[in-house]
Amino acid sequence: MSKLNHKDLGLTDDQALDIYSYMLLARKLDERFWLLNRAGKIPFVISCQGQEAAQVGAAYALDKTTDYLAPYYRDLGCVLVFGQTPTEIMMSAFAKPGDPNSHGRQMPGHFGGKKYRTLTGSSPVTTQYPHAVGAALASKMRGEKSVAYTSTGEGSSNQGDFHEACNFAAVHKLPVIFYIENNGYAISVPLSKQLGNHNTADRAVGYGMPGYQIDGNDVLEVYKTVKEAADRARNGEGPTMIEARTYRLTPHSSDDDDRAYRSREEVEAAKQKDPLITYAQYLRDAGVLTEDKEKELNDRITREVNEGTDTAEKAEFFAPEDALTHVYEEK
Amino acid sequence: MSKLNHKDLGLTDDQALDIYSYMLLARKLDERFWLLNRAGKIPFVISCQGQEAAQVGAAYALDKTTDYLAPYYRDLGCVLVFGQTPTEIMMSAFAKPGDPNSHGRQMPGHFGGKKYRTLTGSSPVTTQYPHAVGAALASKMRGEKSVAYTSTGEGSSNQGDFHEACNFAAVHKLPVIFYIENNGYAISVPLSKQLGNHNTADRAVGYGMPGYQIDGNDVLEVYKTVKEAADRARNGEGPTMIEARTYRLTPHSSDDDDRAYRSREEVEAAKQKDPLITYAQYLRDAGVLTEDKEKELNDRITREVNEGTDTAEKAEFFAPEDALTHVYEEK
Amino acid sequence: MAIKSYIEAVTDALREEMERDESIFILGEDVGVRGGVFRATAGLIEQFGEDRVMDSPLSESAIVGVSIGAAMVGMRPVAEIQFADFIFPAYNQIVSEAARIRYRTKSDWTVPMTIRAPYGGGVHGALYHSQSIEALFMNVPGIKIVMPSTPYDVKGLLKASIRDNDPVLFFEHKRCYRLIKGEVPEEDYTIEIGKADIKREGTDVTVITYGLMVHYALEAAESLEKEGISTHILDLRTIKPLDREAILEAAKKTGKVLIVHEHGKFGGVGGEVSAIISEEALFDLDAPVRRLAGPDVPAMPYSPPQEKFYMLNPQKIADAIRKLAEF
Amino acid sequence: MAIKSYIEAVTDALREEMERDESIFILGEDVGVRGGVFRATAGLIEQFGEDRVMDSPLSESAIVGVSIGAAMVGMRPVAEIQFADFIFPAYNQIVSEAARIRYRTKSDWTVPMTIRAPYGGGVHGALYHSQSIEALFMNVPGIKIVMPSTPYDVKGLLKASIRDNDPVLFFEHKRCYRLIKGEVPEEDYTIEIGKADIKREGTDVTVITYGLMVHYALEAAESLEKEGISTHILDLRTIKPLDREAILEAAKKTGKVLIVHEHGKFGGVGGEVSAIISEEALFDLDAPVRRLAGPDVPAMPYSPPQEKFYMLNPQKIADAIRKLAEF
Ligand SMILES: Cc1ncc(C[n+]2csc(CCOP(=O)(O)OP(=O)(O)O)c2C)c(N)n1
Ligand SMILES: Cc1ncc(C[n+]2csc(CCOP(=O)(O)OP(=O)(O)O)c2C)c(N)n1
Ligand SMILES: [Mg+2]
Ligand SMILES: [Mg+2]
Repeated sequence: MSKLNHKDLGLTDDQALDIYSYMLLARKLDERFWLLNRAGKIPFVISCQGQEAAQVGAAYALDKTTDYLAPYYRDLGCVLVFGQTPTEIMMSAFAKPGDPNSHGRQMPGHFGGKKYRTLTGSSPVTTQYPHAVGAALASKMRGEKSVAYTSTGEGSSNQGDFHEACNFAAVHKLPVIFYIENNGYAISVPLSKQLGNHNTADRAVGYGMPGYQIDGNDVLEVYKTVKEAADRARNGEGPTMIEARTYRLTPHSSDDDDRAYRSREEVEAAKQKDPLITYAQYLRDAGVLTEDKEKELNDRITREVNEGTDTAEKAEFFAPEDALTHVYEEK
Repeated sequence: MSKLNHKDLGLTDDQALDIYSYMLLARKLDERFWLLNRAGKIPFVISCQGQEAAQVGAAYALDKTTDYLAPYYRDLGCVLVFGQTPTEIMMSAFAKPGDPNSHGRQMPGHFGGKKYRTLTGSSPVTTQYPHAVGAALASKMRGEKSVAYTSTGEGSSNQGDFHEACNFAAVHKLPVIFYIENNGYAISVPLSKQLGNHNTADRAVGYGMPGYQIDGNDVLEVYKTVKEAADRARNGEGPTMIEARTYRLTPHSSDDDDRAYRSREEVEAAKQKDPLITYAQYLRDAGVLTEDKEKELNDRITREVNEGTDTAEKAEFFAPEDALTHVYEEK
Repeated sequence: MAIKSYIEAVTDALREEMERDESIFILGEDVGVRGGVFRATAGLIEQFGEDRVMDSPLSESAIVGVSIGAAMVGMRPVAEIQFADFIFPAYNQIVSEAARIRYRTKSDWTVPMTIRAPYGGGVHGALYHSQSIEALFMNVPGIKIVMPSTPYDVKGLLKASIRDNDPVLFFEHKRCYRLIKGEVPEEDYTIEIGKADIKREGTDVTVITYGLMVHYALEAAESLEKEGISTHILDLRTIKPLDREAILEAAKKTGKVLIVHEHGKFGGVGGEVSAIISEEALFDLDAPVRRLAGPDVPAMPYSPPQEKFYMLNPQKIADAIRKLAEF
Repeated sequence: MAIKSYIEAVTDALREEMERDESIFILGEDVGVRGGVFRATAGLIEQFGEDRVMDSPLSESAIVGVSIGAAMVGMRPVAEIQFADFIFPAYNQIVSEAARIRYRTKSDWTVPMTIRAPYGGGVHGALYHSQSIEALFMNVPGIKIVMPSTPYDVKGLLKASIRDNDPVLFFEHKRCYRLIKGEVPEEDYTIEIGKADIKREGTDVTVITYGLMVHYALEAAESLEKEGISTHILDLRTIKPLDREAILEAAKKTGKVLIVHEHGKFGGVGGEVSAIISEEALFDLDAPVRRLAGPDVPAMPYSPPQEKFYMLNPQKIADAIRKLAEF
């Protein structure tokens, strides 16, 4: 896949494998969501499948002890890297206590959690962009070294908040990474009806920040580009805009039927570039992913996904009246 | 001033003079506003002074029988070219019947009027950008040849509506001209605190449309650039973004005191580049603005401004209860 | 007459109006080949082409702002906001622009635009796919707000909205889309905007409501009838302008009024209805005007038991009616 | 105690709070060297520097959205919206984000942010520099709305708002800025958000109002006293949460209630106040609850006679009180 080598990027073999394990965990959790949804056990799924490299590679390039995430609803890969556990993710899918994102109040994919330095996200798209800028402004004011990472889809990049956030961050040279996961569709709407210029990274120059369009299936290129952006941000050089080219392998959500707007051939062709397959092959060729390691990894992840699912399925819901709490500070 | 010659642009001497007369009319009306305001006769003034070339040159490049204007509050020069009379303008300053813009309901500078193909504008900035796109969409749908021209300030270009309108127009290759009068300040806020990239025309590439930064004091360069954009639009080549570099010679409005945020030296320096002075000199050198013509022109305009002022001052207000009308269609 | 679902009535109204008037076009997210995420525009792009059934970029402010511009110059756009919850990025265009363009020009420019949006809960939509947002537009002169409860009303009111020469917010309860079916005439008809409708005659207690709650109130009335309580049900159908006469008449009829709406009580539609009654029918009242509404929390949670707890239902409505009857 | 103007009280509160707490900063248009277009932040950039008194780009959604982000990670932003009329581009950030972040995370994330905005008419501001917008946020759980009428209340309530751990909309009546003066203690004090205040004791008619209208009502009461009509005046001070107990007590005191507000009547704040009274004090009423409000038109016109016609004044209020007294 990549022309890059993980060692040249300063990644040890263990780290290269670690990245793969997060990608695989995200994929396995996501596949389980669909089974649970089809079995009528969870009402809704929104998927990361196909975008794991674009997510895990980016989050892995950040410092989860100092940086902030303001992700969007597909970024399961990002929040796993920042610490969310399979059980917590399943608690969120089942809307049960132990969901660190919203304690069962929001749909799955609406990520957040202070202990994971993840700002809370909502459904109206791209509102997280200005929030990330605000977190970056605070870190600059306090002389901290934290970087704020925020992502959205290419369709969502057409919201006014995208523009207002990017310009504000550029004016004050704030440590922000504006990330766009361009998977070619906004639900059913293709790039031709969504963007006047299909490369959203070309917007960067208008704001006076560097912009990069990268292959979102190449986890090493993603890691490298985001790492460099984070370094620039920490050095006071301001924000960066990055568009990762990727593809959504599933329908938009469990409520969608993508046959209405894209051909099966197109989806099949995309599956040939599935980053999980290509990166696994890279690691095998590099002698990092041995047969034993692969089996061990698959077993561990399957076990974690099973445990998470069982725990969440068995867990009690919050009491109904609990819905009345936390509207305002409770003194 | 200009390296350009009006004849090369296809402008006759009369047209070149006509352009000057609109610029002069705008200036004289504006100067009168301030006198009336200081005399306590009108509560509010918002000025075009210093931006007449950027406005008149642009509007003159359009076809007032087919095109649409969606201007902003400084664009007195534009609406004069599209047909508003000194008396109508004064009616608006005095908030009296005969004001075609709002019939005395809005502050002066909130332009509009169907007979002048000028979409109605409000105070919240840049809301007119999507409106112009809508007018252009309608003209494309109906196979008409009209172009929609919309303008705003560089500060206002940071509103979300700017972004949403530009992308929408680019996706559908609509006949729109997105114009930005960059006068260096948003009230007191200078470019350094307003824009990450001080050239807003650099945003064009991000949308996939051509962008030009031009000298807003050079009325011929303005005319040429807007004319070419209008031609492209009519040929189905889509929108263009143009930033005109200009300067506001007065305070932001009659409520502002600009000494708080810019030096007198800076203002004086800008006055040396006053487009009225430089373009008049150009016309004199070209033998177009003879002494007689100049006197005749000044007399005519002074007379029109005086008549407009007297008529408006003498006119009755609308009845108070008239404020209750036209909330919904009255059947 | 054919039996149609609530959403079929939407599609029929759109199709018939677009066949009637070339200046009508649809603009929204996924309204094209996808036929809308709820399928309200299914089949329309095939019939009218992509110029009249336009997939917009993901920009609500542009959807509304562009529609306003097109409407000013003579088109009749029908904008779709995918979920009512996502109308807020366009709030400035609706409140500052669409609602005021007629007023600020003395009708020189006007905005004959309809904005359709699915609203309401009970669909596992959580905080941002369940809201009722009409209360946030009540105090905005210049717009109209239509919220039908039956397929018949949907078709007649959507046609009237599209033909109206002022901006109309047309809110469709997404839970009703497939749940509610009813008779809809094949032929063309409109229902006047601003007219409420008595959905059930009664003598003991008056329920004033709209949308999905009309159906829950009807169920409640059924069960209460067995207890000997007779319920009068007024369906507002239009929230703005409100049908004052119908409200006062219905209030006077029983002297006991229960106002029901799905969204939170504080600052909700019920406040205005109640105030109208106590301003003009105070001495016809035999009991305080009651409001039964959602809890005052941001919106309904995803957690199923909590969503159930948030939503009103026939049982809760019946209990409130009974209390008033016994007052 | 020193006599201060309404706007001086704003500036004092800001300065004292910023001296007390390093995490407070101001973000808005022209708040820096210009000191705000009304001069509310005059002198602050000189004292605190441009990192804590930041001129923002002309982007209301960013002003609020960036403030939310900073507030989530521990800062206490005080955002200024230059005119209340221009808050709508930020409506989505306020309603969908600020108001819900605590709820959707069960207080894991919170938004201790204050948004200041000058509102109100009578200043030749025309349609877009005269509006009262509180009614458009009434039905939004999660935010608070504070609208003081006197310099004393301004200082105490602004300090309380800045120290509050939830988002507060702090609306300042721009006509009051220099018109209204009063005693303000030098020392630090706060006024609890959510508590109304009796501005005048009376026995015949109760007026419930807030903002500039409090002063007009007081003038009206003065003149009516000569006619032997005694007026009780309750200043709500906080619109959300409303002080139910104070409202009911004031209503019961005279049995005749006049609710007064500057913005349009339909769907306005008065509806909720009236509904609360008729729900809980119906049988204490000797007359219908009346609402005196602006006309239901988009906003007040620029034309001076029409602006005068739109605005309430002591005369109009006195007439309404007299009518109720005679009821
Ligand atoms: C403001 C707003 N409008 C509409 C929606 C409904 N919606 C949810 S996701 C989506 C498409 C997003 O596409 P894109 O930004 O490309 O992200 P992707 O789903 O492709 O990853 C839409 C229209 C929303 N959530 N918010
Ligand atoms: C949405 C909105 N926010 C704030 C204002 C107040 N305001 C009026 S003009 C102005 C500055 C505009 O600057 P710029 O866009 O550069 O235009 P200029 O006045 O310099 O021509 C501001 C902040 C407004 N009218 N609308
Ligand atoms: Mg996409
Ligand atoms: Mg400017």
